[in-house]
Amino acid sequence: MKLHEYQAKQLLARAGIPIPEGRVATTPEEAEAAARAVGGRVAVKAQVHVGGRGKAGGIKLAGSANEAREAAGAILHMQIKGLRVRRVYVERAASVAKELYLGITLDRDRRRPVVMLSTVGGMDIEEVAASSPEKIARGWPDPLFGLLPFQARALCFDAGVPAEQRSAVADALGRLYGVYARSDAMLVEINPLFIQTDGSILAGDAKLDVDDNALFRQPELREWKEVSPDEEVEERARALGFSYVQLDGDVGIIGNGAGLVMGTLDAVRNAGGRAANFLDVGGGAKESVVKAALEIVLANAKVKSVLINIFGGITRGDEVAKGILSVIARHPPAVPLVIRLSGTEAEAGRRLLEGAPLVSRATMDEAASEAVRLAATGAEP
Amino acid sequence: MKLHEYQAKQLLARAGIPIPEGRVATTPEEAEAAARAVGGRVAVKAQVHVGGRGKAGGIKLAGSANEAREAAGAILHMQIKGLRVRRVYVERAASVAKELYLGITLDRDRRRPVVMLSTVGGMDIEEVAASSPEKIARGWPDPLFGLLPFQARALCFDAGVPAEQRSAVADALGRLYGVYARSDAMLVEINPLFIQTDGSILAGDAKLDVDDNALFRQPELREWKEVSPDEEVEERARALGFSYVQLDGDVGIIGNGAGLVMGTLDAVRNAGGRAANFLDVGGGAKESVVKAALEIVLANAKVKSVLINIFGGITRGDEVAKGILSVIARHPPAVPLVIRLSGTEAEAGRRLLEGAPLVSRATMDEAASEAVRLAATGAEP
Amino acid sequence: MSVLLGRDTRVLVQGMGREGTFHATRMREYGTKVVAGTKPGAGGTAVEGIPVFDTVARAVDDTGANASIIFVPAPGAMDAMLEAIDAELSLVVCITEGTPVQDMVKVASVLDRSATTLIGPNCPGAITPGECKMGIMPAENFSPGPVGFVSRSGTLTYEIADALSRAGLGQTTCLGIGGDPVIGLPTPAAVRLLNEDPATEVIVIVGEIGGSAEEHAAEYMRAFGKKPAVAFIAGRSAPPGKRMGHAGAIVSGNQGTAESKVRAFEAAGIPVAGAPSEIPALVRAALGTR
Amino acid sequence: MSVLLGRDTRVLVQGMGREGTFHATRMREYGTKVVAGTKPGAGGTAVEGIPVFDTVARAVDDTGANASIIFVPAPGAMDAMLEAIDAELSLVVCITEGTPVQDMVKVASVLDRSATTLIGPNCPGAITPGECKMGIMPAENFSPGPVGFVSRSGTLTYEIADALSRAGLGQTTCLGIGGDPVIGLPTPAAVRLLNEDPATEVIVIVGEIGGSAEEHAAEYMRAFGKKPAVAFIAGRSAPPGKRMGHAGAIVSGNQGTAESKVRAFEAAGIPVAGAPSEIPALVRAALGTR
Repeated sequence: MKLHEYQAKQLLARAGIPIPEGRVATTPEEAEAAARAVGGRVAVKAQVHVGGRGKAGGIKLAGSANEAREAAGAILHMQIKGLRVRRVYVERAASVAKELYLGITLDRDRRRPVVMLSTVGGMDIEEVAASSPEKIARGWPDPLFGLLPFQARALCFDAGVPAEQRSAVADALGRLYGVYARSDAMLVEINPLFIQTDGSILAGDAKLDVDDNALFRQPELREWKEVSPDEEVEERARALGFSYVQLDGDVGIIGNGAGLVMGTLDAVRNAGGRAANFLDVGGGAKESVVKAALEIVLANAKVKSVLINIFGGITRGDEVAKGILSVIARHPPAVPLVIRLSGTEAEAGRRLLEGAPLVSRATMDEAASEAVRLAATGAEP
Repeated sequence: MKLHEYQAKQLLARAGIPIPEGRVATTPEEAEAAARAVGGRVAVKAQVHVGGRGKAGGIKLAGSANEAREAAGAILHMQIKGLRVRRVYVERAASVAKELYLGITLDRDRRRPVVMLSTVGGMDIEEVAASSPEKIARGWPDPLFGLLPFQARALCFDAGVPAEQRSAVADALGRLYGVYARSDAMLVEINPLFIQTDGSILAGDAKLDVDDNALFRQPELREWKEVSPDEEVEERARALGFSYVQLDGDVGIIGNGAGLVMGTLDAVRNAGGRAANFLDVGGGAKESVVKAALEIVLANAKVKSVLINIFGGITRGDEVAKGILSVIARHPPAVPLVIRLSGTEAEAGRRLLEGAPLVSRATMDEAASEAVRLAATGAEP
Repeated sequence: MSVLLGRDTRVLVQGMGREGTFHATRMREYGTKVVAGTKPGAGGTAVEGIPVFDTVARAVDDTGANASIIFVPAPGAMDAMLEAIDAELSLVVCITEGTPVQDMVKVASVLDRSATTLIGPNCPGAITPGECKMGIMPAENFSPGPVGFVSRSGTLTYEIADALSRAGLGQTTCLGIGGDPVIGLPTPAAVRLLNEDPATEVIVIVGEIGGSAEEHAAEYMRAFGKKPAVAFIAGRSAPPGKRMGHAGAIVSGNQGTAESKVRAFEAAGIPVAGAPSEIPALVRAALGTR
Repeated sequence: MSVLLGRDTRVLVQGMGREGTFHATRMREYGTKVVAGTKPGAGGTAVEGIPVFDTVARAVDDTGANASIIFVPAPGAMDAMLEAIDAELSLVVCITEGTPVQDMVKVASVLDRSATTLIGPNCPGAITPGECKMGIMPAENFSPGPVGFVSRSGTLTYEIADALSRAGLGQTTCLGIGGDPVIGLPTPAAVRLLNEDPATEVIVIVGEIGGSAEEHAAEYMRAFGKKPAVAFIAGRSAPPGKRMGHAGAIVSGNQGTAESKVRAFEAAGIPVAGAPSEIPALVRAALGTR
């Protein structure tokens, strides 16, 4: 779960990391008032859950409250990578002398957090990482200890932080690690961290992704959860206990287990088709869940055929069959269904489905071929 | 550094451990008002930094606010083990069904905290520990993790906590560990933890000793530091950077290093004498410190002779000699001084002391014998 | 022969709730020695004839359990894993889905200095066909034989095991290690176990996009491989993962894609199947070249 | 021969402040190979000819230091010890006084799973007379010879070493392990090192009241002692329960008293001196009985 910049900055400020004074606004008038309250030159920044808002025109500098209103007027309700801007953050502009990069995320190979620091901050940090990895200092704290002072110091020396800012940056790293750990972050970034002309440091931007699996113990962050319109279906699916990702093709896919669904996507591609979605009903799906999953897939107008691929472990074939029959009974689907049932109670499931208006196939490859063929020809089942 | 019960309970309450409602009072009238505010039957409890206040009459139950005033009148300003009671804690009386013992301290052998839980709570826990150690369940959490839920649960099962209170007690153990860790405690105890007749739990008493070495990072607890009159000299000595303990004998002792001072105490005893104090000037003592130390020892009227035993490492013999000469020059001491200088710059020190009114001896044993002899005979040096 | 689990494995089921009890009986039916269960507060009782204890320590003391399988819900999963490691069990399988990553890095830190092998979390478990099943997989898809099988993918494991078994290619041990970002037994370590197992004649490695475990496993096999291997990467047609800010990209660089993994396996001389159905033929070919 | 430190020890001084620099030069004068110092921000400079680095890792990389001695003030002592352990130094001596106990239990937890030996904190350090001094002790009181010497007491160590040296009883290695409640190398572990050292012919154990380290050392020597030992317990006349400057001298339970320790040593056949001055004669007697 992503936080907005202004939310992430709240967490930073609470941890004692300096941030510019700023206010959230949802209308140009609020932005004007915010700019007046903050005073001086301000930055008006789109609050959206995607990167690259600067390049998309989502950040404007304003020399006066009037200009801030105008900037907010231009930014509010614009679309950035398909997401509408509903809020701007109006923030006092910094007097920047230098920009650093601070980031903490998981290093999967080491199974530890990795703390990164670079004096080459700003938007091009990924290029730096690719072309001059030595410009990014890295440290791997023991998660039981957190980032120790000596590790933070070593990062500052390795990254070449100027002597005047060294202790402030080391301190900020320690505090940032605290934010990372306390908020169950998958990622926390300050990019850039400004070194101002007076030598002080200030978090210019902030990014924080929370581990969805940890939301059960992050009540405050959970409150900040926002579902954008294009994520609504995915959210509804998640609430029902399965994961759903919308794709571009025309073969709707339902399977149990992420690996099997991915394998099914591959099988569809191998058969020359394109998947319309990724839908994993998870383990042990009951009749009602299968029914809801089928409804979600069928609600997508692009879908020309549906491939249901179940290899039962905890999931029982008979439950799956009942879910399918229940949907068919109420609203006979307009597109053909292809099903492949295997594993636990698959036999019983297949027996239940006998006579129903659908195609059954013994293997994943055969089922995928059939679903692709039906989608392409638009044939009735 | 010891906390009072009411202070320790504040920390427990902040950590979410239930405590009875209570107020501090310094006069009988305040105690009456406190009892009225708290309501119902109350306990009036002396707040002093020694154990055994219950047996000494420092805890009284009161059925009304009037009785609370009377109880406070009896307890305030009484002496418990030489300490005057300046405050009482007026607390709502619990309806006790059962008493447990919870304690966390350092296990030196394992170099880990040890968490102890017993269903045989109350004042006699030390006897229980000695006679039936199996009645005290123990667990040794990894300090990097703290007390894990499974360890807290296991302690409850091992101690035989009743099923109804199991999760509440396991929860309290976890919170108590948090208090222990956050407050840099050497010891934290809830003894007794009441199980009330309604099944709820409540901390009946609380004890917390803070690690003096950690006070630099415990600003709030440092504020609670209290120096009783009989500790004033020891506190003054600590402020000067050395440790001083008043004892009962007549040979004043100054040395550098706790081990050497203890060895000097032993040498005095071996020579048939008794030490008047323990004074360790520590390592690297300068002239001014030696001077202050000598003044503190000489201020004790019981002292009949002073033995200065310095084995120089960081401490330099010449600095020690200068300190002694400086005191002698201003106030020629009324009792004989015996000095033994060895180690770093001892030669230079001995040269400086030549001709001064004091006795010099080459070894600790000889110096101790001489100091004991002089104390006994009251002879002039 | 097998790795990690077999006839001498004495299994404790941590979390004898509905799901734990269901799978405890399924495992026992398969022939697994299910010797104990835990359910705090239910100590002293028995469920389906399996003695239940309050704590792992007591269960181990009383029954000599040397392995455990965890069905505890996610909020308690770290605690359950640490309890099992603390009791010095040699094998722990954690089925639980949804364990926070920061819990798992802590578990991994403890695990690294213990003698316990942890499989999972969020995995189907492990099975040594014909001897011992510690997991939730449909047992009928597995059969004894010479194929060592490690898979990050849950249900796809069943699919592939089934395909192998139908082709007459039984398995020494199948390790369903789970697909979470931090797991107890990552692919390279699992591959090493199978590489060192004398009974395993060929290794099937099923990976997924994300992370660089497959790349490392491929490097390991290139350097130390004692036997042929066959690989499959699930998700080759999956859309590129939702990005995790700059930091994720900095850490993983251009590793983690299906292409990177396929390239790594091919560089190690390990053929990569285009679909699960191709695996049996590749395995047979690999056995033939031995 | 010696334990822990000798001619091959290459010493890094952590904390090249006033005190660190003073002792760095004193140690070098003694013949210790003082190869580096650390002082964050002063990297690249040199103090008294000793190259100074920003971090321990850099100092080790550049100079091959394999041991360090810490003069960092108490609030930073844990960090300094962890930095040294992280750099995999084989010996770390922490002179710093006043380290919080809860810092030390954490250090001990890390230490237990490292290959580093930590002496201290709050100790005079260690010396192998004639070869290497890592500490703040007045070196002239020490001389080479067959006596292995471990002491919890700071200044009393000098007193006793001086008495031994004057009596012609030189030392293999003297370990001033410190008197804090939690230390890196407790008495039993130190005694074991000296017991296993071929050059050490007799062991002198100087304890203090508080804790049960002496009792455990006595038990160890009773079971595994290869050579005679002589003990002394400081604080026999100290009043019970009063703090004696060393937090370590708090008397607890019925262990930790001088009586308990003396009894334990006597039960192990180890004579206990009544005063430091008696130690040389007991050592000579012990050597005679060999």
